[in-house]
Amino acid sequence: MHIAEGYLPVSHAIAWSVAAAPFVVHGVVTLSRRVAADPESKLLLGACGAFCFVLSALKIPSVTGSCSHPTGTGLGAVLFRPPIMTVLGTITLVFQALLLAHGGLTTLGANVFSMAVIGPWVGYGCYLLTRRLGLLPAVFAGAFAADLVTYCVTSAQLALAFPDPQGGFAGALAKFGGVFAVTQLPLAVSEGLLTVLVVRLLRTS
Amino acid sequence: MSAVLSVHDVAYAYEGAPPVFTGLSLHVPPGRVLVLLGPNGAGKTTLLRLMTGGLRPLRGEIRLHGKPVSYSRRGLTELRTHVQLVLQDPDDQLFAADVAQDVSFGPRNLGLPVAEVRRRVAEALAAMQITELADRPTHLLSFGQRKRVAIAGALALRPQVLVLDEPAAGLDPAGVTALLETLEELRSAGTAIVASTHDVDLAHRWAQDAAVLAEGRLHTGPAAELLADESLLRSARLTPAWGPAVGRLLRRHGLLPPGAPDPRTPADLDRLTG
Amino acid sequence: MSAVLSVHDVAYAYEGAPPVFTGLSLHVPPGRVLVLLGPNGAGKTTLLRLMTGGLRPLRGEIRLHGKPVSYSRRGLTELRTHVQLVLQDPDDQLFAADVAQDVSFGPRNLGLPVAEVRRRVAEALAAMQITELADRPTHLLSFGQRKRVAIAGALALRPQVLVLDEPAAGLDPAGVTALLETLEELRSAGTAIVASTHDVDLAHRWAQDAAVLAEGRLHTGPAAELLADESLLRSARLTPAWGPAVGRLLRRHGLLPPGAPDPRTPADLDRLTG
Amino acid sequence: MLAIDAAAYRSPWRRHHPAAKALLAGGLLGCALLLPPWPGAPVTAAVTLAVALCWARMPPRTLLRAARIPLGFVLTGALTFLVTVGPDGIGWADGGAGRAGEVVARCGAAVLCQVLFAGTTPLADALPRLTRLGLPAALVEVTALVYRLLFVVLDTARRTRQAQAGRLGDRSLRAAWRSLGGLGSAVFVRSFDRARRLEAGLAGRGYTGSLPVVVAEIPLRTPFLAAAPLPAVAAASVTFALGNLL
Repeated sequence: MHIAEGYLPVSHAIAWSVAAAPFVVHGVVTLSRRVAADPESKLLLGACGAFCFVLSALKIPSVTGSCSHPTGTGLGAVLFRPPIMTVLGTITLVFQALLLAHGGLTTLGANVFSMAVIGPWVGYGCYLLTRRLGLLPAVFAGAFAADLVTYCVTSAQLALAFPDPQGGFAGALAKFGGVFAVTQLPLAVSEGLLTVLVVRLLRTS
Repeated sequence: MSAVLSVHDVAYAYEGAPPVFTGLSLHVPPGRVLVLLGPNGAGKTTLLRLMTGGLRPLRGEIRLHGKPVSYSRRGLTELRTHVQLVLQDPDDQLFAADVAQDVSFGPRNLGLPVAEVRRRVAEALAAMQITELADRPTHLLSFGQRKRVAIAGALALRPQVLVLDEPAAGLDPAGVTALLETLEELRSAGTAIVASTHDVDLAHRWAQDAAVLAEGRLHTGPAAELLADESLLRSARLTPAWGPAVGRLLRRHGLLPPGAPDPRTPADLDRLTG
Repeated sequence: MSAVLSVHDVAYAYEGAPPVFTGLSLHVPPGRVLVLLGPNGAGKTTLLRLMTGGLRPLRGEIRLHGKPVSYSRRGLTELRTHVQLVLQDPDDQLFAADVAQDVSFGPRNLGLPVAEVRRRVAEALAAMQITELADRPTHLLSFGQRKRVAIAGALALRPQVLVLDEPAAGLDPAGVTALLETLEELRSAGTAIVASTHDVDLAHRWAQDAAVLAEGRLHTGPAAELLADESLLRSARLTPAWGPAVGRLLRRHGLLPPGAPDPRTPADLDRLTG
Repeated sequence: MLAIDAAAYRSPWRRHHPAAKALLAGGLLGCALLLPPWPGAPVTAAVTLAVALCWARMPPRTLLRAARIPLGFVLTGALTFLVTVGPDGIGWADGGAGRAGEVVARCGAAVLCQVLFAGTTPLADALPRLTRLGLPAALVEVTALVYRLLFVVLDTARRTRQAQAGRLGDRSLRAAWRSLGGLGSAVFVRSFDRARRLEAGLAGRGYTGSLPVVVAEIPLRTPFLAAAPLPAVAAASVTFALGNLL
């Protein structure tokens, strides 16, 4: 679920871009250093970005709504650490906006903040916290949390932009959270399960 | 001989593109090898996917045992338990961690009990002569082995028609010969085999029936006859095969009796002259 | 005739595996086509990668114009400006978004000025007869077009030796014929061509020189002679070619004069009998 | 493959500089976002649609289909404007339909501007030029690699999905899950295998760490650049004129 082009008022679009910018810059610096130290990693990162894009094009069985897809940010954060995942997530979002009209360019900052900044960091944090329960539970927790928190942040962004005339921010959060929960909650569970399936298959092979 | 699978006046076009073909018909009899020939881009793979339910014809119909295929979930399940497609690149078809698990994918999806799934897997691996690979991880196999695993995955559904897209691609001569021998056993046990290729020599050596896809039209007939027709092959941007050309030359000089079949391999020539 | 590139008593083994070969030698003369034949897994690709600096021999050496190749960055750059490898799958080599950008990589990476790079790109695209593809995106090209782009990317460095891994794989007969014609022009302009294949008919039709890799040993000689040696081919798990078998038969019956070359394609037979 | 991408390479605007197209579409996008939604949004949408169909000659189907994905999000989100959640519980919002209409209209216009730019500007032309905007080369090269590889990987995923369907991989929910797990891991493994193979392939072409390419020259100062701001100016003028009238 990405915020579509033109959905946010201009002031919000700018504010979220400013909020996301330091993370993206930090990520780009990390990525440039890593690539300079190890030129081969450039191709690996390219492949990982391609994987994230393709993953986001997969349809999840039984989850309704055309705007639901896995984000891959939890898995990516575990594999590459959150700063690199912020850059790859940003690249993925740009391609989704330009190749699929999914998400927008003025709303890129807001989408980057929820999916490529908060998602990877929270997912990675949950992975670390649950790591001692075993790899697969930790992977589930990381992917589930990354997906869920992305959806929560997006709902909050929308609620800030369009507070309820009576209930204000809280009322709007309840509304946005409510309508998107139908697709996003099952999706978060799905992405967690899918990531576990993928990691389990990878580990046995 | 009644067809197991048949294509009736089928038309197909990809979105936003001109039609691949506008009215093709083809009959697949049981227990024979039918080779589908044509240049790249002529629509061979499209036709194979139409025959196996992967694409739905825009017009015309696919019939299984004479009954039009329904594109409901149930109809497709029926078609796919009888007709299985093996892709050119085995890596597109292998997605489980080890060989046995991969081959079990189809039978498990059918909802068969575990014991029956195991039986099917063992049977399919035996048919492809790769029983010893059962617990090997797929990514450590050679290309030829992966190709066999991909075919075993299709056989585990016990199809009556096995459809192979470019089965010889990427195999070396010994690998091709071994694969043809294995497929010949399946054929003689009653499975119909449909294979696409652009190698006319291979088609002439292997197939009983041939279908040549040229400029959106399909020409069908006995392989020995069709593949000797050089003007047809030329119109399909294919090169003539050695066998018929040599046969023609030998017959003209009385070195081959008029009714004798064309040689299929260079080794046949040595046998011919002793 | 002195060799542009030569392999001297080279041994190679992948880590933790038995040696692929223990002492191979090979000479590549300018302006000729040398075909490297062998079954899958015999080490054809390994040898090609050794010749192009992608692998470093465990023993023995590769010589460029008689001088041993140094594996410093500078030495490798020198080798690669003279010897270019084209892989079997063009997707393993093409990385840029459009054709002209991709072909510009080699010369630009060498540090040539932009105007010279543009000249090289235009020249390479013209040599491969794909000038009109210059601004097309890589991902919307057909397999055959991508193959030509990959070769153009190699040609942009103006190599003296062009090394091709399975150049005919995945191409249809018309595509193979067109590619051979284009390569023939390069050869007659002086480029040495080395190509691996397991298609003996193709080798016999195309090459002046042949090298057969069998059981870790390399047999080299004129293609017409080497590829007529059926016991050698058998030991390399290859099938005999049609051309020599037909030639033998025709000579035995006096239909071909003793000194005349074997037919290369079925069309040669028709010409033979008028 | 991807309809917007394919349309961009066929676009008659292919020869125009990406910056000029960015100016044109960006100006219209600015109108969509900054002008009062009524009548600004419908006017901007109409102007953008006219530019896309008549001037840039985008296929109407591509335009329509591209708008479908964001529409799902926009309409679902707009539902929330119809109700209000406050201390007294849920109720119909006064003027909710109007607010929903404004957001949908603004979004619709903005999405059209986005598709106008994306559907006329091939990324092959735009990506390598990003270094001129001061973006680090490493980032631009990784982005270009993602662009190239995503089509290769997408193709793999598509074929694997077909193969799974052929072996009854979508017959039941259970089968669908088994398929998805296998697909995810197969695509993952093959993406990384691609990277490894491309690394070897590029090493043969002399890769030692950077991927410089020469980009085709496209002139920037052309009549097109001069005309690029006009649609936005037209949209703004008509909006103000109508605003004074209404």
